Amino acid sequence: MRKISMREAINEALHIALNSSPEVFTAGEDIAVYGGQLRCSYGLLENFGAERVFDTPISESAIVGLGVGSAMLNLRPIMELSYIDFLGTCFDQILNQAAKLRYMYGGMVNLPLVIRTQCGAGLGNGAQHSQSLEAILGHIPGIRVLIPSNAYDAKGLLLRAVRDNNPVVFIEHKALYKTKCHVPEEPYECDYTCDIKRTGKDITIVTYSAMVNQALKAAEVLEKEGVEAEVIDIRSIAPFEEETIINSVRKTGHAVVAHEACRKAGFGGEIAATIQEKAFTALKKPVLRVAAPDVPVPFAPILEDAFLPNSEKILAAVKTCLQ
Amino acid sequence: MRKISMREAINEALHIALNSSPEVFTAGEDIAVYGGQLRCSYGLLENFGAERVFDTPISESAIVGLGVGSAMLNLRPIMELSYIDFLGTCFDQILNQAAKLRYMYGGMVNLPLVIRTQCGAGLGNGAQHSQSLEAILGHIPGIRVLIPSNAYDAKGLLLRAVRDNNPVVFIEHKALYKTKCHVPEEPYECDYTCDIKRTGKDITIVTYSAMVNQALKAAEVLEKEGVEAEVIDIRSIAPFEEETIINSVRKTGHAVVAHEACRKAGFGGEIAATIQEKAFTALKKPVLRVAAPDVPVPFAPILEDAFLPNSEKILAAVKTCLQ
Amino acid sequence: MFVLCKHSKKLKDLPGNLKIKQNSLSIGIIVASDYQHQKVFDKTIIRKRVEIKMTLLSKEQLINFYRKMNRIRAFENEAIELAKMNLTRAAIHTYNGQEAIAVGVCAHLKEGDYITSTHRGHGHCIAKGADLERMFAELMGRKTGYCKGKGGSMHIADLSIGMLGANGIVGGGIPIATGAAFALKYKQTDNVVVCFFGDGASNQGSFHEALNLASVKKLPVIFLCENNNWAISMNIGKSVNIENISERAAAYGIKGLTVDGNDIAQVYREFGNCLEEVRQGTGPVLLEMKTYRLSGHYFGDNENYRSKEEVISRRQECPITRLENLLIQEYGVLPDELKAIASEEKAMVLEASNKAKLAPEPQAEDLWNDLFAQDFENITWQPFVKS
Amino acid sequence: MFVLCKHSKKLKDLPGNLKIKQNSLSIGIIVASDYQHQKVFDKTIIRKRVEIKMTLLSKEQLINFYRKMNRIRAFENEAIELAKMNLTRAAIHTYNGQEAIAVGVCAHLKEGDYITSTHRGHGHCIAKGADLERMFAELMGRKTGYCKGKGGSMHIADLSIGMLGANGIVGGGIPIATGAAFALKYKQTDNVVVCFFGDGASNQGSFHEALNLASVKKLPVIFLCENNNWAISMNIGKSVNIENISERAAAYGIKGLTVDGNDIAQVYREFGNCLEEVRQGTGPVLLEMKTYRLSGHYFGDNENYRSKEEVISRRQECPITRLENLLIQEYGVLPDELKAIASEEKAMVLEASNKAKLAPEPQAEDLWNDLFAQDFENITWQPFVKS
Ligand SMILES: Cc1ncc(C[n+]2csc(CCOP(=O)(O)OP(=O)(O)O)c2C)c(N)n1
Ligand SMILES: Cc1ncc(C[n+]2csc(CCOP(=O)(O)OP(=O)(O)O)c2C)c(N)n1
Ligand SMILES: [Mg+2]
Ligand SMILES: [Mg+2]
Repeated sequence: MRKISMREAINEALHIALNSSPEVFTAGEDIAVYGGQLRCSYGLLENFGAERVFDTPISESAIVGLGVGSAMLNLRPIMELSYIDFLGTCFDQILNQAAKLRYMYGGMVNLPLVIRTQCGAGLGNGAQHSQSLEAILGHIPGIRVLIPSNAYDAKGLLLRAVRDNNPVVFIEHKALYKTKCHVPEEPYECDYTCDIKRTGKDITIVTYSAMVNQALKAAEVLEKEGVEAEVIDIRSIAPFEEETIINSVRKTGHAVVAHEACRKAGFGGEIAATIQEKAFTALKKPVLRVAAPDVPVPFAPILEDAFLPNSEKILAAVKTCLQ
Repeated sequence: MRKISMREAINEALHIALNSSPEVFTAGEDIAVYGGQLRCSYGLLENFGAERVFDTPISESAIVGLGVGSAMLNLRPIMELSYIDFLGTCFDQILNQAAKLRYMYGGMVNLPLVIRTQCGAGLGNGAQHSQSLEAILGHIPGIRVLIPSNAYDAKGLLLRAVRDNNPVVFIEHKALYKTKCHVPEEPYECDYTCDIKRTGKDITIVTYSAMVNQALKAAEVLEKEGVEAEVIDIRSIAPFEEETIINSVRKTGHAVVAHEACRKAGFGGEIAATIQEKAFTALKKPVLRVAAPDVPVPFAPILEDAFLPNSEKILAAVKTCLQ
Repeated sequence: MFVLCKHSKKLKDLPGNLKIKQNSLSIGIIVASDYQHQKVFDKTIIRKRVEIKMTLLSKEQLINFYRKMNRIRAFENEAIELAKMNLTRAAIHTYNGQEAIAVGVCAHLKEGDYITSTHRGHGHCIAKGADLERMFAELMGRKTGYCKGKGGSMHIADLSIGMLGANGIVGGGIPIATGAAFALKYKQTDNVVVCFFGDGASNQGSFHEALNLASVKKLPVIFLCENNNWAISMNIGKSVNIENISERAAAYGIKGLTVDGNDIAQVYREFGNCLEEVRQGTGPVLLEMKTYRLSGHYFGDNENYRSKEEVISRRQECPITRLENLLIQEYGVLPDELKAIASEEKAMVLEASNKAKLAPEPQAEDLWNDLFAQDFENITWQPFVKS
Repeated sequence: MFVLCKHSKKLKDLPGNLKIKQNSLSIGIIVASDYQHQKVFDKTIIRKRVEIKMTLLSKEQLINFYRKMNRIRAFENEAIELAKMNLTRAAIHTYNGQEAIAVGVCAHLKEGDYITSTHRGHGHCIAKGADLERMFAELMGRKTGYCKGKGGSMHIADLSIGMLGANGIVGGGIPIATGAAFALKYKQTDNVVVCFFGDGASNQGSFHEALNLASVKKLPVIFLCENNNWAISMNIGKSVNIENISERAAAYGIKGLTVDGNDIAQVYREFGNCLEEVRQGTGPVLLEMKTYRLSGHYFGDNENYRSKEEVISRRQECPITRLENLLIQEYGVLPDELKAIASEEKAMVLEASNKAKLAPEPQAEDLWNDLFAQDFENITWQPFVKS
């Protein structure tokens, strides 16, 4: 079984996408010659040429707008936003254009646009290059928001996103690029649904992106202590498939939600609110949230470590919950 | 007892602010000669002159940036963003600059900046001029987010915001501008805390902005049916004062959260998640959320009515909850 | 830069055999290139070389323009009537005074060309051939409207006629137009995009980013700035420190040009010249058309930022009046003929409006439709084998 | 536009009494105004009027510059050593090759003047007088660092010396600089803001919006574009379609100027001239300084986008080497004197680094500090009585 990293898996999906449809092109800052600030697009320029793989000036509104406008005319752009923090410089094109045009125009247009971007802390990039902003995107009706936790899903979700006729923001966590797992060579797709990473009967841990590995680590520790945790990777913020989660909590009666984003108004609030609403009678304890504190991401290792949720913090929450 | 509209109350607060501190100035699109697209800044140009009250070109990033930079040098800018939807065109200056500079610079700077803006649907302004985006702002550590529901609070919170040494986004609902209530002539301030608009022992309705009046309406109907609803206006998204809410739910055992923003990842999720976490044992039923559906704001009256939460929808949720 | 003929006598270096029409529209025009300083309207011109080009528009063409300009004006006036009757909601931004631009520009466009528009978009739609009844229905939020009542006045689109949509965000359409132009180039067509926007929009960051990107990618897009002197209450003299918005072209190394946007003949000709170049792949152009917003920013505007006298004096330059004068004075058209055309257009517009009034409203359940395309594209994934 | 002296022989119309120094730096310089076409470096110039201005910098001044430039270079080299030892984290963007700009510019600034900076901000900090130990401490995330370890390399600020902060968002500081300049004008000072940014940043929307706003408000800000040929892997030739970024000034009706940013004397003089004007209230200036980024975009960059030859050839124009040659050839300074200065600076830098290495790390609880100012301003509200 071939194991490759998430970076390699994404690169492979990009190659397959460009190879399969002449409507697909990809552009962004430093993606062609340099192979991407995220280092995911190496080889594309050489294999598909400068018409379909090109660098843009530093102007994120124009980059996303290039995607929106060309998607309206049936191309299938894959635009790269090197850091999700740069939502700041192109937010209108996402909030008011990509997400709204179809609805506002009464369903008249398709917008098969993918925006690949990178999120997350842990590498000392500081407050403006380390954010997790999926909740902000999740609050905007009209876009898909995908957030893979591993190489296999990254490849499968990205290919599905390219076939989607709606705008998709595809969020890659920087700390995951090097993580490896089994990834089939042939093309495949993943659904926009929850993935049960591990089954268990005592508690449900709902999470996504880099926190999935932390949750699995916590689950291993718990196992030794005789607690069977079910770990659910939601994979997709929008659409948000609730059923798997609700069914699980109905079974376990306990839930912990974990994400790296700041706690306040984070997507964990949505998940917890949904669980208590739909599985209230099954719940034996309140749903607890594990999240970053409500401060910007600090630079120093000690501070960033203190900032980041991890398996111990998940473990602690699980224990409080099961007390 | 003098009754004035929220528009008049805001205008009065702006006059007081400019009259009291030479560091205060105000700027934005069409605020001076025109008196504001929101019509809240009439008279300011005449009374305080073009150095302190001026129009800017249409360039929201530069407008907010003007606020950030001048606040760093100890002015107290009140910048106007005519619609909260235009967060799109200035998001970086809020997300990555106003909210982060102080922390990133180790507490070195104060940013006494107020950004006044307008939210909300109901007047047929369509998808790009009717949004409620407070949850997006509430997820960003480093800013205050205030959202008054009436003229009295608008005046008191705005004056407090101007004295705040941190960036404040002040969100005025367009449907509230004409609503009147008693507002003392003299200056006063309101705290960033919840306001219990009506006490009751059977259920807690947590809400803010335009939905406060809808909740109060629902409470009146409930009263006739023998149900005593407690209505809490949170007034401030950030800071978010939980205690009042938790105490209330501990008393009533039931809670409904209502806001006009879209449901998914809205601030209601945060409130519901907090309530179930901190008042779990008191809760007899799940916290229910009343919110707009997850679609852009439509134009036609019938569609916009269907979109908007209102007293009937709150009533329905309360009844489901109390069933 | 193009000169109104009435100033032609001030020019030196004119070839002797030049016959210049002295009417109020530049039907005969002097083309000045390699100039150093330039002004439009009633200012002098200094230049080095002067080249002469005579273009005569046929009576039929001009009458056709007159017809369309009246159609737009009648539409807007009727829209205001609907607003007064509370059949529309929120702001109606009328195009009164700017009709020559949409009509002169769109007359050139062919199948496969696209336009993008703004909050002030009715004129662009009509000039591009939109259905009036569906437009009115949209203004009134009816199910038969262009957007099924979901969009309203500021958000009309009709991809079937090449209209990519109006946009309520000032400057929001400029990057989108650029993206559409990219698609046209990518598909190796000779089609173009015309991106309409206002003087106010030219101060948005999106303008800058899009023009630069279009320039470095040599995209087939004409950035068409309708400089109508005002951005709500902001006078152009206060929002920029330059004489002509077209001067901004230099920042991107592209061609920039300012023309009199109230002169349909000039609009038609100069846009045509730009279009020819852009179709040939020379990259984008920034084309400024000076005009004047004759009505309020929206219906209901108190217009406290400008004097009645200013508006009255600018009415003299109304593009419809100017075309009327030209047709009567130079082409021998009888005033009654023109009145008849105007009445025909008005009648057609009213009929469309009346039909639209009868159209059904959407149903509450429609709220949930049209957000997402339900299907996935049918692509067969081809593994990429690295060599 | 300013011409390097070595090209002066190509000029016509030169007054006869002009004495031009033929060295590699423009210590004696020809000031050409009212030009039509312009190139920097080794291209010819066409102009109409030529005006001569001789400025001779004293040896002391130049030596002082040399000292500071070496300090910056030594700082960056030491920063890379720290990176190699894993004492720093994430990207370190060094200023190597651009030292003449920060030094030449900041030498002019006085108390109350401010600068804003970018991700490549160490040079600006040092030139403005920042404390090296606190800088190193910040790079290593120590509690004694400028930001108490919360910011890191990209986010150093020191308001006490007029440094408003580095910024990790490309173009993010430009509107902030404009706001600071507004404050200085509002307070009726004659102070200015210098806003540093790169060639790449000039394509951001924020650049456009801020320059336009600064222009219409006539704010005392010098927009200083360090055009170092690259924006990560994007060559300036591909990111814009113009020769000089300064040409963008025309879009805002402000003065634009391009100078050789590797020539400390030219930087000093031309910035000084601009500053004088801006202090007098003439409004903003866009001043482009051409330079070259000698090291990778950040430490660890594979630099696959440019050839080694290119970098080697550009090393000839390293501003430190050029100043060295000048001091030796024209001012009779001995090479050993210069070496001594360089060593002194290096030693000072190393000492600061070593001290910083010993500084304590922050504690986990510090995470919660510094987000909000806790106090409210003491303002006594004065009711406004309408007359
Ligand atoms: C991003 C954004 N900022 C502000 C507005 C509010 N607004 C609507 S129209 C307008 C004026 C636009 O002026 P211009 O571009 O000249 O177009 P005109 O109205 O003159 O046709 C403004 C400020 C908006 N809709 N979007
Ligand atoms: C808004 C934004 N977009 C992209 C980046 C990523 N980025 C960091 S530095 C850089 C290149 C900047 O080039 P330039 O402005 O020329 O400055 P230089 O690095 O040459 O000093 C890029 C693209 C960023 N930090 N912020
Ligand atoms: Mg205008
Ligand atoms: Mg650069």
